[in-house]
Amino acid sequence: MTFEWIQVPYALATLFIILNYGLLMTAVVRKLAARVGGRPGIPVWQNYIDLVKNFALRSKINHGVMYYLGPVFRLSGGIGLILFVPTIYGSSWAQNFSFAGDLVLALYFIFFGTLGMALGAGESGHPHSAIGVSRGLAQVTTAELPMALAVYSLAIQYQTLSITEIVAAQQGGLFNWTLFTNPLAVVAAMFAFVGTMMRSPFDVVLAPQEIPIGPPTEYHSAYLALMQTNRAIFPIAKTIIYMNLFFGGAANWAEFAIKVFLLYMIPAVIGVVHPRFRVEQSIRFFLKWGLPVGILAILTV
Amino acid sequence: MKDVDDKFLKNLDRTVPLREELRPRKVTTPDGQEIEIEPLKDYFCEAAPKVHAKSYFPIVEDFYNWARANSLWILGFGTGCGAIEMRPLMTPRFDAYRYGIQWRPTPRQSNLLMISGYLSVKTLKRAIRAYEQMQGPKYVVGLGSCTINGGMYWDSYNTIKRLDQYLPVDLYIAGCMPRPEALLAGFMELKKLIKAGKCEGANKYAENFATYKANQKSVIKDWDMPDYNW
Amino acid sequence: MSQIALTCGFILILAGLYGALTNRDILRMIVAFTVANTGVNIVLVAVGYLPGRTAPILDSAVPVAEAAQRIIDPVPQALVLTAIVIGLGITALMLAYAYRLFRLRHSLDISNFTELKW
Amino acid sequence: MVSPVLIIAIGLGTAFALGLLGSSRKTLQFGATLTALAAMSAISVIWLVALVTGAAQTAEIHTAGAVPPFAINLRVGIAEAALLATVTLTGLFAALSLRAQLLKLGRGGMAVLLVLIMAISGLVMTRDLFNVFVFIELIAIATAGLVLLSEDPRAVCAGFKFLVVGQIIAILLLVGIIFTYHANGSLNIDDIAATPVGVQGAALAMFLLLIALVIELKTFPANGWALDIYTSAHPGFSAVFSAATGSAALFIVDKVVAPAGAEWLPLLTGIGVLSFVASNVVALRQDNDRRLLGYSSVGQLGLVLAVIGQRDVLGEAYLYVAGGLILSHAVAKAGLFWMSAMVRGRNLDDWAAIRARAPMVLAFATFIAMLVGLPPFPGFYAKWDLAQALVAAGRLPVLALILLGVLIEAAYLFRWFGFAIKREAPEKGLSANMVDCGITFAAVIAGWALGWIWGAIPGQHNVLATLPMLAVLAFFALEPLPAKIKNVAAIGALLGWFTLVFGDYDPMRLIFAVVMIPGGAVILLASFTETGRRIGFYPSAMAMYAGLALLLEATTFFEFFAAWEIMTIGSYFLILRGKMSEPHALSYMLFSLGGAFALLAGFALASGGIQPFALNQLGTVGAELAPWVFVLLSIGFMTKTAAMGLHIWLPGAHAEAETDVSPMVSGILLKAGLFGLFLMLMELGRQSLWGVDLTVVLAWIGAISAFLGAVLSIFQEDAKRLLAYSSISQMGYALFGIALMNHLGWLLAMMFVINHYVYKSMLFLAVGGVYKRTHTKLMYQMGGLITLMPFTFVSVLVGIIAMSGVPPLSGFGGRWIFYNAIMDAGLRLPLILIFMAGPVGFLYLFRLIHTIFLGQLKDPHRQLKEAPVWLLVPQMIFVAFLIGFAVLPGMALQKVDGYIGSIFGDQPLVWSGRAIASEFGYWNPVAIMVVIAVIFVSVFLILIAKNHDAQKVKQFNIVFSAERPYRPETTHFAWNFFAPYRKALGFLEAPVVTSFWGGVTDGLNGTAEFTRRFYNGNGQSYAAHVLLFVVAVYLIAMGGVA
Amino acid sequence: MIPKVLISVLLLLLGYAFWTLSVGYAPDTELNRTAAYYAANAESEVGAPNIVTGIIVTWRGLDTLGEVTVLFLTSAIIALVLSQSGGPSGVSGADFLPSGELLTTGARMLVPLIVLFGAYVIMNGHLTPGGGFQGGAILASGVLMALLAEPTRRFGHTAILRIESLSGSFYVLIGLAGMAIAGGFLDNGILPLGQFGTMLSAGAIPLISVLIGLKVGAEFSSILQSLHETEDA
Repeated sequence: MTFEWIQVPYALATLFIILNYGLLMTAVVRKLAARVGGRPGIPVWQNYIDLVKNFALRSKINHGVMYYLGPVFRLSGGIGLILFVPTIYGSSWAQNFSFAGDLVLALYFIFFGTLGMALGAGESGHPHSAIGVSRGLAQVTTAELPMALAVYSLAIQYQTLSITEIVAAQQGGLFNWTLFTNPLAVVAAMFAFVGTMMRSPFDVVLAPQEIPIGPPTEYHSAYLALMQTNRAIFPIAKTIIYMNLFFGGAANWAEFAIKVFLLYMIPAVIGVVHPRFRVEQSIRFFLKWGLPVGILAILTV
Repeated sequence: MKDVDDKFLKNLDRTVPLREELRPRKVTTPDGQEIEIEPLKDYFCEAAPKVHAKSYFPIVEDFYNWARANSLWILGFGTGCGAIEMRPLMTPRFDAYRYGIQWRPTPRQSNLLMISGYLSVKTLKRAIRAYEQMQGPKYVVGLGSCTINGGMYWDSYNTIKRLDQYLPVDLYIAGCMPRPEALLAGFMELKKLIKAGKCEGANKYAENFATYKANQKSVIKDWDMPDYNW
Repeated sequence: MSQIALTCGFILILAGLYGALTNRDILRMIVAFTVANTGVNIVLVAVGYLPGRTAPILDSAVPVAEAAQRIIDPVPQALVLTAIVIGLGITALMLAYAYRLFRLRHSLDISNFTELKW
Repeated sequence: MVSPVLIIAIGLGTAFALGLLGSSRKTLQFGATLTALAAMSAISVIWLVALVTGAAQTAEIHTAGAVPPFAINLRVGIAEAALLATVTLTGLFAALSLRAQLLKLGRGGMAVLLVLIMAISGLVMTRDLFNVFVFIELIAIATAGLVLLSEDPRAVCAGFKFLVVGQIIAILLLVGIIFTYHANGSLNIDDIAATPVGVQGAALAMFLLLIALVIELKTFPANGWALDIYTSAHPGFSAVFSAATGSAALFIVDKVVAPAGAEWLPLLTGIGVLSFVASNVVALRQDNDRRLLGYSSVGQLGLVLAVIGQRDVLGEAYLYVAGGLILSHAVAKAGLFWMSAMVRGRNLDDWAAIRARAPMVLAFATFIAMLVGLPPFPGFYAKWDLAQALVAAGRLPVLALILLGVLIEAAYLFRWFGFAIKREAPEKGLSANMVDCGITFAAVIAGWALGWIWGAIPGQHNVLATLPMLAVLAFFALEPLPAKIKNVAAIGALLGWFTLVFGDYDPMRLIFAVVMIPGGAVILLASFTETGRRIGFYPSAMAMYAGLALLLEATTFFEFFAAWEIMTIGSYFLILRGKMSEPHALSYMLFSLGGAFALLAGFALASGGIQPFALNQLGTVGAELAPWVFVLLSIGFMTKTAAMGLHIWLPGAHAEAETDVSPMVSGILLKAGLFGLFLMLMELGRQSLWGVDLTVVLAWIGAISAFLGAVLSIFQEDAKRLLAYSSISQMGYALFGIALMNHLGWLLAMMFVINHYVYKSMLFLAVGGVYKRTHTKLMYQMGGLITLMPFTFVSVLVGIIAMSGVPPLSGFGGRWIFYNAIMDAGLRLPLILIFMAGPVGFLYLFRLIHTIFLGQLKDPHRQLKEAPVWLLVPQMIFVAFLIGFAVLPGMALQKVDGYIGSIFGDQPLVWSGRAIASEFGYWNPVAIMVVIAVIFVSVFLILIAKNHDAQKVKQFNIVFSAERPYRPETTHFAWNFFAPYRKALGFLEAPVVTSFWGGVTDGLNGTAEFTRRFYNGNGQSYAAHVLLFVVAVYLIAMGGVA
Repeated sequence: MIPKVLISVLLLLLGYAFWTLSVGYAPDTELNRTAAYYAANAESEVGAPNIVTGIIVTWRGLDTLGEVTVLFLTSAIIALVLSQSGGPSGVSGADFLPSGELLTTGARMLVPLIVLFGAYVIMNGHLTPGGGFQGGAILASGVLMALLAEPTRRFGHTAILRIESLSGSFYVLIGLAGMAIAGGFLDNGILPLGQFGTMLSAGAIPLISVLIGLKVGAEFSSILQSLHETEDA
């Protein structure tokens, strides 16, 4: 695959769809959670309003260069992740810029935003930001481990690192999905998925009651708006990766919407019914439960 | 009219010395030089608040105001007993979320400061700081009679009586305490005001900064912070 | 004959060594070493002895032609002379040291001179 | 040519004639003494030169006009001449060293010295057993006399103990001689050797004779008396006692072994090795300098005794090996004793007095290097040949013990050197004067000259004669110049060398060469910050670079090993320059030497004694040996790359080094280990031992290093230590890559070679710049420096992005290759650790940048300036390179890829345009860079559009629960940054390895402490020890020999 | 006492070694090749009927030179040891007890005789048992007697020193002369061997004997004197 200019509008279109889908879907999920609790919940367009409101703030402060750049890193990370991963299998225009790199690129690019965010939060000078970063990073080391193993298992299984090819290999029926061909890897990966979606029981990073509210404590206005945007698209991007790797990918936008939504619901459901882990508890949890599954996954491929 | 008891004021006539950590001091640099540190100047931004103009296009401003009105982020700062009346707003019975109202843990991301009840002098200081650290446009709602006229604390020696002398209040919700329903009604009122473009408390505060500051300092004797807390 | 001399010499050596190693008095040690030296000298001479022969001096009694059959081995004799002299020198030196040590500490007990150790 | 017997005649005649000069004309007497000694030296040197150049043949001198065995005869061959020269020159210098005492005492003292030198010379030359006895007694008596020259009253006690033991030796010797005579009918050594023995008891006689001579060597444990002499005698005399007497005594043993026969050799070996190891162990606990030198002397003599025990396998090399060791020992020990004469205090740390004097430090370093047997000194060549011969003969235990002994010796010698360089110098601790300095430097020059000579002997690669080493020598000469000029010269030298050699290298060597040579030059740019003369820096640095340069040039085992050692020495001195680096430099040295010895053993095993053995013949090693060679070489190389278990030297050494040294030792030096591993695996390939694939073991070690290094790194509070542990982790990755034994694994390792050099050098320089300004390395004491040191921040930022492997910088390339590499490797389990090490690495990197540059600025740092510009220049070069390399990895990797392909015979990567594709995936660095840049800029523009008017606030303008922060110190969250991680995984931090090595050293020290109690100071006990030794050896030997 | 027991055990083991030596010892039945050579060539090579002297002075002359040197060293060192020892120096003759008429007179009578005997032993060293060492020792015993008899008497240090130095130096010179004009260092052939068995025969042996005698005598005297001077009253 090589670059052609037509890919730019295609990519922007994909981005646009995913952004809106993300904004709406996260609101819907929140609404669902509220309904479970018997509340009416937020309007589904609440995310848009919040976004506009934050862009519309009149006064802003600036803690320094990295503080300023932090949200830029964050959102670039999210957008980049979307654009480096093919969204719809078989679609000529939703392949984005996946010619630039394979699965490895996607896996490592996840850290781009994290790093920038952590730096920005660090420069705000707020101790809670630093504590949040410390917790987040500490947790992610073990949370990502089962995922890495699952990916490796998968790559061995399919003998490729290209996401498109992995999806291609899963076509032709439900039982061709990795979910069924390599269930251990999927289980392992789901540990990581739940662990990195910033939901209970793994949301000690933000811990609003304790270190309000972790890394973004000092962020507001357009900074926050960028981060909110990212908050809408980044989980989707991540879910897309999981979907592509383990659940047969999506051949059209409808399949995409359903699969992403269902996947997204997993951590949401778990989050609603679980209290929060402390960092060391979640580290132990992943080592005790996620890691063995991951090891089995790479040994049994 | 004085907000605070005369006897209390008399006792506070003496100037309160600056806290140790804020006093200018000499520090030795790693190279062995002595440098002067003036914490209040060096650690804090001294700029005064600015009046921010509305958007150039009224229609845009109206759109913004609509968004602001439908995305009220409350700083969860429980100053008095009114705080207890806020909690039911999150429950299925009242559920303020459906109106786009949320609670945020940090002043930076909030636009609505709820003064939920009486303010002692000590708490006032914190309330001012929290208010100033919010980003405009920002709104203040006084909850209950204590914020209006001191309420049952009208003759207390160290609670303030009228909130709007110290902060630009956009809306008072009367009652002692007002019930959650009253709160919801108040929010609806506030929304209307915002949509109407009448909630320019932040600009008002900036314009009358000197007055507000003088009022604040007249009761808060140990004003150990910069004039405006960014 | 040689065996007796040898054994005698060895016993003297051992006795001397025993004395030197068990007496803490420096002078006694020196004396003991002299005994041991004497033992060594006896051993030296004994080794050079050939039964039934005479001293290695060529005179009318031992003509040059018969010398090889008549005399005992002269080499140990020469060696023992050197050994004696050297032993004597060392003994003298040890005595001088003993004197010096005595002046140093007013003691001749060797166990008093142990500051240098480890 | 004058007859060598004149040496005896002149010595004796002058001694006798001194009395004629009258007792009051002491200066005249002293002059006569010096003249006599000079004449004796001249004769020996003339003979030595004549014999070496072939102008003369070995001289047989008959006395009394009769032929041996009937009259005493003397012999002067090369060995004798060399020893004579050593002895007489030592005597001459000793006279100078002792001049004050000699002049005070007058004739007697001078005569005794003359006789001593004469007697030692006689001992060297004589071929007659009884004559040996006479000379030994003369030496004993003269020694007893010269001991008294000391001002130390304890010397008298020592002298007496010496005499007591001397008596026992004399008794044994005489009994032995006479029975040997009886058995052989001759006293002539050659005659005895030539005539077979048939008489019963001859063995026992020979035993007594030998054991007496061996005790003369002061072998452990029968040597308390000798140590007391070393401790208390005048150092000028101790020099003779150690250098001349000791060497001569060894030579006598050597002479007598010939007639005694080869069956005695194992015994001598045993005694020698025991003596060598045990003395060195005991010396570990010694704090008196002269006694320490005494133990060392005993050890060295033991070593040579052990070598004598190997004469049957050494063959022609025997003289070369034994001579190298003896001469090294003699010159170094004499030099050290002479130095000790100038140092006032007797404690080891009193030697700090020499610190301020560069030439003295050079002398000290020279002597220690000679003793330990480092290049370019003769001991090094000797050690090499010895190892070859021992391995060829299958005497591995002997080699192991000898190397252990050398290691222990290095431990206390380099510890001592550390004291001298790092401890507080005592007031007026030095009483230097022209004469003492002069003779010390004569020894230094002799040492270097010997180094040259030993190298120049045909068949050897002369380490000193290589261009890089000559450059190092030139830098000694440049020392008086200002540092900046020297720096220019150093950079010029490196670049010049590179232009000379780079054309000949294959792509892989070229990469290493670029990293090591021009890479070193870039780091040297940072050295422009230093002012003054910076004495000692450039020779050390250039020695390190010379070692690296030669390493790349090496074609044979020997060249490789020599280069390796030179590199180690240079870097040791560099590391030692750091403020608090004394213990760390020591542990660096010890681990490096230990590793080097593993290499030595490995090379020897591989070559089987054949020399020269080319590096590329390594693959021809037999199948049953190859795994062992593999193990030994890997241990050696992994010591350098600080693989987990052998890593404990690294954090301290890298962290405490100077600002511009840390990047050199971390960014460059570690690559030497990788280079070695590459070479080894290229030739040896996969090996298995007991059914275990050794490359799998390597991979595991690499993975464990990568993981634990990273985990340990996140718990560090010291920025440089953090980086140091990170190096362990990074080298673990590289090791893992190499051990994968596939194309991409190697490419991965090459990528790490480049990347690690760049970002680690950059980070060390950045942190060094911060340290220069803040004077602390503790990160929690910093904070908020981003505005004050923006450039440094940028380089750290780029560094950590690159290092953590986040796209788009070059670290990602490494990760991409890594994933492709593991795809076709059979290894899965170690990957778990590697996978986890990645995010953990992210942790410490964030901590590094956060706690230093972000957060709260501290009061004392409010007015800090940006780091010095010369520290920034290389950093900016690195930043530019990292970005360039990220976009165009092909510029460095494509060639290497091709080269590695030629090794493995495959070509998994396809380089099409700017994109790279493998069997499994693809990677387009340019596209990645462009996409990310476009997104980033767009988002940034949006933000600017909205927030361009943001109010710039200051550090305390943060929301703080409606309070205000108290002080920056209490607001900066930095100390124990990853506390939750410590709670969860802190057990990984348990210092298991450190405890292990601590246990080893404690055990050794405990043994030393226990063993040295043996020397209770009582002369009778010492005599009893001698007897005990004799009896013990008798029981052992008679079991074996007779 | 344990050390004594230990040492006894050690010595017993050493004794065992010696015992092995002595048990295995069988005296030669005829001279070994070295001794045989000496016996055969004593006349032709050194010209000394006393083979032992021949060996000492010529064939093993280097040993003898060393031996002389040992004494020289000893005396020099003893002088050094004692000069540094901080004991009483100088003469404190008044404190000595008088040695008594008998001893004084006897000494006066005997000393010349002893010296004469010493000279005889030295001169006849190559012919009869005796030689430089023995004679020198006898000479020194004369000195000892004189010292005992007259404790306050001091010999001229300088004189002894001169004798010591001159005799030693000459000895070395003769040795060198042997190298220059005869077969090697210390060859006695620098002088004609003369008539076998007469006083002036055996080449330089008598001369060397004299020098050795003088040297040994002087050394012993010097040692004795040094020791003597340390004597406390």
